[in-house]
Amino acid sequence: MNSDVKKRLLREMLFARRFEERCYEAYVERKIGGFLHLYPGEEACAHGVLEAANCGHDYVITSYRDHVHAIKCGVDPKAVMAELFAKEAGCCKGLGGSMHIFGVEHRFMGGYALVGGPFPLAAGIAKGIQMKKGNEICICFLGDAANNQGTFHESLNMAKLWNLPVLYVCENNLYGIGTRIDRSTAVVDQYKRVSSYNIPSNQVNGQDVELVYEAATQAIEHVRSGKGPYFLELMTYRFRGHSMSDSNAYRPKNEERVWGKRDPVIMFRDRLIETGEITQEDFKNMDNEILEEIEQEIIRFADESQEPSMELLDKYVLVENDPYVTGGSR
Amino acid sequence: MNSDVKKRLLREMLFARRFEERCYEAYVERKIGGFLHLYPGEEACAHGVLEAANCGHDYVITSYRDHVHAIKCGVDPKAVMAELFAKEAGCCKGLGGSMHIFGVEHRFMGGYALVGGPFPLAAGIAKGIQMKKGNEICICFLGDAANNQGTFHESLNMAKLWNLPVLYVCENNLYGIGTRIDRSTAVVDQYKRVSSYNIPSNQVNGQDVELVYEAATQAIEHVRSGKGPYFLELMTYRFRGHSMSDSNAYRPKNEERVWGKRDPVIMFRDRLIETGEITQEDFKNMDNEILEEIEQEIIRFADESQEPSMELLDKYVLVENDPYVTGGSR
Amino acid sequence: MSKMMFWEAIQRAYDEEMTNDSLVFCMGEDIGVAGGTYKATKGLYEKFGSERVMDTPISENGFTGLGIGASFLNVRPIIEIMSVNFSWLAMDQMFNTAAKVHFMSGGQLKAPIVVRSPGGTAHQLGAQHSARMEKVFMGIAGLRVVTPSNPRQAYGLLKSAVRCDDPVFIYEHELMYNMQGEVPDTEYFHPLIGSEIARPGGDITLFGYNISVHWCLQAAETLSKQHGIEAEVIDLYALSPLDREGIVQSVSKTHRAVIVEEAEPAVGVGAEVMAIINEECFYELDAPPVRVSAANVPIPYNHTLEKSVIPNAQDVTAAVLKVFGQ
Amino acid sequence: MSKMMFWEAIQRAYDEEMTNDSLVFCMGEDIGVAGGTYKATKGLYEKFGSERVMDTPISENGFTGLGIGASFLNVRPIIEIMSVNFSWLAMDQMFNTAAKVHFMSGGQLKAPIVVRSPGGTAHQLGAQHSARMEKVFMGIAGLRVVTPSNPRQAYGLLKSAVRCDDPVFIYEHELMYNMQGEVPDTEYFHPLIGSEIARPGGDITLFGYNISVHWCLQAAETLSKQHGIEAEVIDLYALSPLDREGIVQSVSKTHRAVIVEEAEPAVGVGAEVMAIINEECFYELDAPPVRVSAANVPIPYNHTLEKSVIPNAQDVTAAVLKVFGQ
Ligand SMILES: Cc1ncc(C[n+]2csc(CCOP(=O)(O)OP(=O)(O)O)c2C)c(N)n1
Ligand SMILES: Cc1ncc(C[n+]2csc(CCOP(=O)(O)OP(=O)(O)O)c2C)c(N)n1
Ligand SMILES: [Mg+2]
Ligand SMILES: [Mg+2]
Repeated sequence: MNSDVKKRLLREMLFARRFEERCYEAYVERKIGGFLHLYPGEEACAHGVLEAANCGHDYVITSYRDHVHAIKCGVDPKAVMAELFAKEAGCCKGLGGSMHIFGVEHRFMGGYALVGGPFPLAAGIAKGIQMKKGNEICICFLGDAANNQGTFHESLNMAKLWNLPVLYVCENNLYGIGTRIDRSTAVVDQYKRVSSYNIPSNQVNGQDVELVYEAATQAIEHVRSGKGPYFLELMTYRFRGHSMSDSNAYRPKNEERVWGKRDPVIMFRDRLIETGEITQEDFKNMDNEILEEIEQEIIRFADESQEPSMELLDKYVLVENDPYVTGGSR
Repeated sequence: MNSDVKKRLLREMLFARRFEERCYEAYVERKIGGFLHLYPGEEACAHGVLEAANCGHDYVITSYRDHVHAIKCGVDPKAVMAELFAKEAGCCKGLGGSMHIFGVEHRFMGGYALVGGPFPLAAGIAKGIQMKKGNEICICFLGDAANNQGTFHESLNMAKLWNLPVLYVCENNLYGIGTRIDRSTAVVDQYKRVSSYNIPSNQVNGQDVELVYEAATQAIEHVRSGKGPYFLELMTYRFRGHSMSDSNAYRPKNEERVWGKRDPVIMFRDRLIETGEITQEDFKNMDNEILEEIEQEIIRFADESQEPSMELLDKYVLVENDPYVTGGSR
Repeated sequence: MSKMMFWEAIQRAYDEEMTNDSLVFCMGEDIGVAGGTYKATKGLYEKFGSERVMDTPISENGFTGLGIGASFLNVRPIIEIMSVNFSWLAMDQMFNTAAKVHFMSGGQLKAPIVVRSPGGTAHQLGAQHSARMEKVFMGIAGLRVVTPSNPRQAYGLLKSAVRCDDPVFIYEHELMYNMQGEVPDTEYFHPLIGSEIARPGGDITLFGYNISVHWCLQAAETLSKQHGIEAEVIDLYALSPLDREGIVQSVSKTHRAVIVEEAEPAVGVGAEVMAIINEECFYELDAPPVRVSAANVPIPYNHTLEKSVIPNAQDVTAAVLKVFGQ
Repeated sequence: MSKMMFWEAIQRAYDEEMTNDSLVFCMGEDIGVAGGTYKATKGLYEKFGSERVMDTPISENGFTGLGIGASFLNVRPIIEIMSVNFSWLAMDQMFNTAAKVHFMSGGQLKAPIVVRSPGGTAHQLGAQHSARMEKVFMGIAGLRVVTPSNPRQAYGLLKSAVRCDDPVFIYEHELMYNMQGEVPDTEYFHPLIGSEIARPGGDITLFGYNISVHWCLQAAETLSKQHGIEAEVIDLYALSPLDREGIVQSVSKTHRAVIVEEAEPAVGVGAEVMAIINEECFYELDAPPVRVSAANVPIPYNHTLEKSVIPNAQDVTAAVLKVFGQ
């Protein structure tokens, strides 16, 4: 990774942090409703993996914790924020909300709220790629607790069986809402579980964006070269509650402290300062720029956008004017 | 295993073979309806495992291929045949049928027609045992193809997590209906798959009742001693089609020939003849006795039993006269 | 009688039933250490321990099936499915096993499970977290379905459900957990069949259940005060089986009916109540029965749009006025 | 026109659609090498190969979800769920994803899948293999549901379903795969909405779908010959959305209605058609509409009992005579 890339990545990760923190505030201000799941603490996962992917070309799918993945894939942060504000300029016109960010033109195939739902969808996207003989891959991000859903088992078996170009990325933040992984899962090392499907796997420190990038590069190379699925486990931690309604009371303070020191943004910043690639001042400026952009451009855009019109309601339940509905030909 | 036990086991297996063959004929005669899944070829599995268990005390649950398991658990073969004949004297009063043989007083908890359904039910029975602080175990027999159902994954994880006294027995006959195992399953050695749950496992020749008995004895000892679940894979083969409507056309003739030589009844017979424990003549007599019993007692009983009365229909949809339905006290 | 919140009433029922019978246990995602998303299981983990208050993996079909298996031994699981949207995953075990095992075993086995699940449209939870699925549970033989509209029912229905030998599904509403209401101080078992007259009246019957009872009651007030119409409100807390007799009795008195449901109209409670009226007391009708339902769309995230697709008291009032030609 | 069997008509639709568009593929348990339980996919594996005719593991939710994911790329899966009883396992992906993704993505994604599944009560298949689940699929916004009553519809509905951009569920009947019928020799796309007059008549309308159309037609013959009653039989091949207009048109002419369904009555097709009649043409009615449904029980294995709980043509005739006070 050259220095420019590193600096850009640092900026992107810091942007993601600030974006999510601003969402938190907007939720408190009641500009955002519903369930809101934030990403602070896990930035190196999405950024490391997607930096190694070909965003806009490769397909990406994930859970409800989806803002940052969408943005990294190329979805305009303004459209994401407008979606959270439930506005017509939102990427889903205000119909989706935080758990359902979509950016199909960037091949960000959406955030889904059913835990485990994206496993088979990702395998299916990979099947679609295979049928179209494309050289894209599909990357599916999901949490550790999702791996206990039957769809995990079913999808990984099929992915291997049919040699599908799919990379499963497990963001292992040690918890599924308030339940610690060892209280829900017999084998806590998730990368070991996929031996049941003979799928190659790796486990890396998900707080270090460079390590994630390296591991993802290998994983993606494997998948893209036609060798079938791969499973990458990233050890990470969320700095906030599961969602806005979560107090985090179930986590030992000591654990939070230890992981708090493994802040992926700070760690990366410090490394770049140490190597002289940036200065403390550069970082400060970067941060100010970001805060300014979020406030002046993104929030303002979301704030000023219109409410969606009532007509939208009927438009997308079923596809409009499909000729085959009446047996006609196109 | 002493000689008497061996001879009894041989008789039981031969009985199972003849019972199933007679079912085949009765189906052709249209005395039995619905789906009928027969067990010839796999007798050593149920007999080896259940001989090692404490039948009538331990709980047993399985799939639609359930006649032989029920009988070995202690369900009267007459009641099984009457059930297949859809008679009121059937073990389920003619309401269940071949796929749903139940013998709850013998702790045979039933045959179920949804592939993968019994996995969680078995874990639940084990949970019930645990809560009642019993020293029973639950034994769940299921096929190889069932292991691709999400319930397999979910149940084995929970069984390990909660240290439940359940033994999963995989009767691996290499096929799920017409689909060979390697066409549906990424890892064909099923005993390897459970490493995902850190469950101990073993794979043995399912055609040799003594080997099965030994492996099951160890497995059951493990489970009963409180060490949690165990997974036992038995390599076997069904000699007939999946069900009566199946032509078996998808299986290579050579494969059938090879496995045909591994007939569990014949192998065991020959061994006992070799060791001098029985003679060819003994076996012949045993067989004749069995054929006579099936015809004169079992088939006759089933034939002569009455049709169930229409009143049964309303009796078991919901429980009759439950006082809490009206908010009353018992 | 003392006032308590809906979630407290449920928690009390758990507590009493688990104290009464050591074979009652409960399971679900985050119900233990975390105390439950809506607090319905608060404090139980500390009191009864991890063997009887089980935090489950995210394996809805698996843990529902596990509960059913345990119930075969007459152990009594109260299974929480965190949101009814997730219950689609557990339908196989609920319908293929729990609803059929008593019948297909010729009466040998029972599956006395209780499944509780919050559903309905809450505050902008979006398309995948706003399902209203009562109708899905009502259509298949072998399962009882009840749905409380107040803390008293929430308490008494859960208690009866735990003790009843049938599988019982309890549908709760996400918006109602903090609702206050009177609950008897002494132990109380609510019937799992029947219906209640939530408000007597002679001019028209409004049928509601769960949250829509409240819309009906509100509408009835308006109708009485502003239009001189006295509506009878019937609370169909038992959705399966539905109370045919109660339905007929009220309609035979009022000769008019409006059924209010939170779900899309097709094959729902509204249709079923209308069918019962047609079958039982068609000639008593002075006007066609009417259903007030949600729009036939997935639930949008936007608040204004969300509200617009779900019925409310005004919609009920309007429907009634229309019946009276106003 | 040439005669073919129901399964042959389906097979022809597969063959034509897969020939026409190399992005159409099919998947399901034993549909490939084994040719399909009811032969509907016979010969396809040999012709199109294993990439496009996929034998799946027994993973209903998984492979349905996989099909949906593929459909996001406008690849067109035809998913067979071997028996509708197993579809409970796949409801999560069908309803939480396929039925909602177009809406919740603000129109960005479509899920043009086809799911075919045989259901109904056949020959003594027992409680867990005799589900009649059409109503479960009809109640939730976002999914089209159709059900063919003859080979022509089976052919034309599948062809339209494959090309339509919506998710479509096709409910077939296990007893009908060998039924013969005329199918146009030239390519034919059947509409996914509407209804058909299977037999015109002026005295009463019999509503059926799938197998119950045949019970209605049989009853209509008897009624005509023996009782001088001319029944109109309406074939509701489109279950969601239902053809309100067609229903109203016929009832406005005949003033009487009987709806015949194979399932338990609660919240079913019968109730919904009655609701529509009540809403649209109540004052046209000369008698209350009636539904003929199955008994509210799981299906027993015993043949006599099984037959007794499922309606037949005699039940329809009797219901009609009762409407006419005979
Ligand atoms: C099918 C289903 N079951 C339960 C839930 C409720 N739920 C939402 S997030 C969550 C925890 C998921 O944890 P994990 O997969 O580790 O992801 P994380 O939130 O930690 O990123 C649960 C139980 C759900 N949304 N869907
Ligand atoms: C949920 C479900 N899916 C599919 C089927 C149809 N089916 C019945 S048996 C079977 C094959 C099962 O194979 P296996 O588990 O290996 O058991 P075996 O019959 O070989 O003993 C299938 C696909 C079913 N009954 N239930
Ligand atoms: Mg997690
Ligand atoms: Mg098998």
